[in-house]
Amino acid sequence: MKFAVIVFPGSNCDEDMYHAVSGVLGEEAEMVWFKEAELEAYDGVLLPGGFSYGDYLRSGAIASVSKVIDQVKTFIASGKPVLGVCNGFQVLLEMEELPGAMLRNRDLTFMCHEESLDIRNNRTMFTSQYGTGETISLPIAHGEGNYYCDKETLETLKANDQIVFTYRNNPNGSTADIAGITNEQGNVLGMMPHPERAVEELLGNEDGVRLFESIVKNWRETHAVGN
Amino acid sequence: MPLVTEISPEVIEQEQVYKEMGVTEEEFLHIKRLLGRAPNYTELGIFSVMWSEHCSYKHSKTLLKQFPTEGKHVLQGPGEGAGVVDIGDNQAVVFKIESHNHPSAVEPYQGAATGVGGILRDVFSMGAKPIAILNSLRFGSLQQSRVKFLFREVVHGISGYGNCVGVPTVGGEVQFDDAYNGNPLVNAMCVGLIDHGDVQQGVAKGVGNTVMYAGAKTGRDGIHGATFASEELSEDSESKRPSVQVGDPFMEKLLIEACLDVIHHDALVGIQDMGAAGLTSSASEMASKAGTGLKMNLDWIPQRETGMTPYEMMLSESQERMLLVVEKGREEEIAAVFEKYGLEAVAVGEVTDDKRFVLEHQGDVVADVPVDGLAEDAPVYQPESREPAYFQQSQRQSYVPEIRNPRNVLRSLLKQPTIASKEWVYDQYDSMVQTNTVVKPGSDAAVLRIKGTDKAVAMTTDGNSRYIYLDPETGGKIAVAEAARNIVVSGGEPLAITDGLNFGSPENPEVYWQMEGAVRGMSEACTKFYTPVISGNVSLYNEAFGGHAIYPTPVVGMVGLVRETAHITTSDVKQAGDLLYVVGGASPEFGGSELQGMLEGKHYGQAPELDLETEHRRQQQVLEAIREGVVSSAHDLAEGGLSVALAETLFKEDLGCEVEIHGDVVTELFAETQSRFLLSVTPEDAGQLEELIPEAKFLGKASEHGRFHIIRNGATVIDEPIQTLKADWKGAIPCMVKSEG
Amino acid sequence: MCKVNIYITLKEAVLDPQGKAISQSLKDLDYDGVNDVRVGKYMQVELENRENAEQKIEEMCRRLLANPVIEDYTYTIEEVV
Amino acid sequence: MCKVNIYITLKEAVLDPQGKAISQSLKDLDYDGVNDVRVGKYMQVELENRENAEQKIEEMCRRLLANPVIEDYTYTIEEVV
Ligand SMILES: Nc1ncnc2c1ncn2[C@@H]1O[C@H](COP(=O)(O)OP(=O)(O)O)[C@@H](O)[C@H]1O
Ligand SMILES: [Mg+2]
Repeated sequence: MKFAVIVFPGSNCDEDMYHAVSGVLGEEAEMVWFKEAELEAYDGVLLPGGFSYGDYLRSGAIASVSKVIDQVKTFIASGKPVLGVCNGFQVLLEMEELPGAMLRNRDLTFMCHEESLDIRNNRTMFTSQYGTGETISLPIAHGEGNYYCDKETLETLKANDQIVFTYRNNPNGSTADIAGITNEQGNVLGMMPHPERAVEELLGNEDGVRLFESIVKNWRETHAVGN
Repeated sequence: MPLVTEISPEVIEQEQVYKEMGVTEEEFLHIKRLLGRAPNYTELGIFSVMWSEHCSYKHSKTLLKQFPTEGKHVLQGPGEGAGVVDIGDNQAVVFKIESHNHPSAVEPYQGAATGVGGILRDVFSMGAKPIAILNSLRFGSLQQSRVKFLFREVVHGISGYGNCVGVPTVGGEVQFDDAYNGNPLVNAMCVGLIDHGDVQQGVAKGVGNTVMYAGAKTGRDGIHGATFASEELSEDSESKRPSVQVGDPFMEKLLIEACLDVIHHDALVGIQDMGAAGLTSSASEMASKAGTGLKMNLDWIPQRETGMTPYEMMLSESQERMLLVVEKGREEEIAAVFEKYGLEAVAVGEVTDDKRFVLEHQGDVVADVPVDGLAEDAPVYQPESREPAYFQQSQRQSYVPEIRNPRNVLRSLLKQPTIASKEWVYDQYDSMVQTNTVVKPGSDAAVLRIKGTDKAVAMTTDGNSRYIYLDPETGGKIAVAEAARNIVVSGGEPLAITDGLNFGSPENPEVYWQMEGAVRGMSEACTKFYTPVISGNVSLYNEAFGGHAIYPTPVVGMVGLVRETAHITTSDVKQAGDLLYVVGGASPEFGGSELQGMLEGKHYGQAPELDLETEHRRQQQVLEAIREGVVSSAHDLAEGGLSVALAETLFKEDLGCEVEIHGDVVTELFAETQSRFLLSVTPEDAGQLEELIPEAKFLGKASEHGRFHIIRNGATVIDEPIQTLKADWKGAIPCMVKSEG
Repeated sequence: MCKVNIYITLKEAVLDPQGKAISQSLKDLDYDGVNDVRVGKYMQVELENRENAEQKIEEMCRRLLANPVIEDYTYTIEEVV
Repeated sequence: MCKVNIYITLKEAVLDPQGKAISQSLKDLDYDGVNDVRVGKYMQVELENRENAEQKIEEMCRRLLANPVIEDYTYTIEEVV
């Protein structure tokens, strides 16, 4: 499977994302500078964490109108998987590919530590390798991860099973403890926790591995022809 | 509209305008001799910043010469942006510490943020990829609302800048003491990684080559910041407020990437960051190091504001700027590299052979001064030194506290902000980005693996200023020893240090005496541990209103090499049943201790003793035992003594302990005797540990039941749920920060 | 040339953590009688051209400057000569 | 009761990285003729009492709401009944 890691000015988890899918999982991956992106040839797009455009204005806002975005939209429309982590999630919200918006953390401070997450939906192409109701632990590192949506949107998210991860101990004030959601079609996942930081035993946490494995497995299954 | 009206050379001289710029009469005459005439306003400004303490080290140069700076691992010692130390496999670490005390006292968020930005540039301008940031902080009493504000904002500033640039902040220290009430200390350290062949130098070589300017535009930020950093804080600082700079971490992130890209371009000759004294110091130093001259046309400097004068441009401390020297005719290739990141790089001048620093502006030569006059001919002073009365007096006082209830004392100690958990601080730092952080903040040293190898590097900052105040020489030794201890317990072999010397006014003979002693002690320890000084920073005049000097505070930043990732060790006891050992005995040493501060509200008596021989032997034994795979956890004993260290190692897994002590309870539990370690091993490994470290004394074992239980002669001394102790320790700082008033 | 002042506020239904923190701090500083604090953004944009300024600014706000999920905006335009 | 609108802006000589990024982004979106963008804060404070409101607000701004080292502020007060 061939991943594109989109690099915006100010992205800073791009290399970590690349290292996770390429170095640890052994899949094909390329870092793609946002200006030079040609996404057609890729099987999956990863929007990494960081501070695109310094997080100025609102996190993810300026990136969401940058040059590569039309292509990302086309890619999403084609049904291929797109994962946005942290700033990547914020970009997807600002692009309106996912519903809702991010506010500053309840306590107004950046926070960086591990959080327990409940897997609320393991029937997605991103979570099939986890068990339903399983609790995992992933690092968070954000100052604006307080997910907000209005009541109707929340009802829709619930009705469509779009809520994929929730926090055990809500660290930032997110509506309904939400840590990650998909779009209605299920091919876009946005999440604040960092699975790419949890893929090696040496670093003390491997709970993120199965997320990437889920994406790859799903792709293999749908592309089994001709092998 | 220029903010400064240019004053003529005559008026400068007659009205002694130079004094306002911090230039003494004698220095002014010296400048006149060097130029063969009186300087104009711009030239005087240039001299004033280059000859400021911050750039010239005029009061500390002779002391710094005492530091051992050579060693077999050292690839680059002091003199460049940062020092470079070999770690094998053709790789090296690059590191340096820098202070931003005065700006942080005035505008804590931006002061701290730009401090981080500056130290990053020192490291990536060497060609190294920044892999970690550490911060060493000192604040006054957290009871004061101004101190709370400073503490909160400094931490926000570090987090705001560091997190955005994508370099993990992995460690540091925070201490609180009344001595810092009016004058906080904010020292930031950066560690970078580099291949040997990529090491850059800040040199303006090759007559005819082009000088290029890259990064942010120049504005009227921080004009006279470098001299500001070298003056005592006074009411007058208020009026200098606009001299605080605002950082742009987004720009810095792009600059890092562009610079790490451009160093591989063969048209690049030299590169240096614009730090304190901006264009002036970077340009003149690059020429001075290469033995050349340099000519710039200020009309070509990218400017953020209109109507800037040469004086303003040369003294501006706008952030996120770099100066490059590139082969003539290849400017466009270099500009293209920066262009990719949306940055501007423009030609602003050329390298000349006349050893002069010449500036043109709107068709006129506005400055023409000898390069060496700015750098090498800067004045050097041999300040007067005098032993303060408090020292002898202190030496004669002995202090042994009386304690009735060790349990209450332990609980109170754990709540002292200097001892309490710093989670409130480091939770705000992204400590994991770049995915190398194996040991995160909260243990002794931070440890980062080096991708593609089985090596890791350990890093720490330390410096207990109370000991240094009581006895600068011994305290100086202890600062280095403590840093080395923290590296060793993490599984690393100390390689080298960077030092941040924070003191009061060197013109006060008693302060200078403290500086001398501290440097002597540090040098001795560095020699003993084979940890040369490869870089550093001096911050003087740290005195608040009314001339109260801070405690003498040299901060030691140390980096060590962990040969194999399997050696990485943390301070947490891993499981119930593990056996606890202490290496080194306690003596009734309480001068400068946390306990003394808590009970007496001041520090007096003698600092703890330090025997370098014993220290070095124990460090080597502990490291050996760790490398043999015998040690499950290792922690050094520091503030609060054995009881605090023991409690700290049990919190992570919520374990209890069954420990028996012998001898005097207060000494055993709370003395701050040096060169001591707390180790835990599995029962199977106990025999081997005792063989490797015959001095290791069995204390007891970790237990399941979660009670912190200490007995002596069969009687309980402390028996407390670990949860209670942990709540005290964890809750103290958040509670103090939040409460207003 | 014209100067545009843009005021971006959080929608009423959206909780404002920063406003809440400030109003708490004001109480801690003994300012009573502070009922509510809301924090928004105030942008000053300088346009070269007065022509179509309304339409342009409206568009900029919708596309970039404000996020309609959580924010409202208003603006004023001053001609400068 | 009264409503206070507070406008906090960066002092003129102070760098505004945020404004710079926004104005660049607007250029990338083909809005030319945007000369400059400066970003400040817009606070809405509700006070119970109109009495001494100026003095109070002035003080709050100096002590907490604005950072006098790098920011300026202005405000307007509307009486509400
Ligand atoms: N300012 C800070 N920034 C990051 N980490 C910090 C800071 N202060 C303390 N820490 C972390 O907290 C832990 C304990 O600090 P400290 O008590 O100073 O350790 P030690 O006494 O071993 O030097 C260390 O891991 C340190 O890295
Ligand atoms: Mg330690």
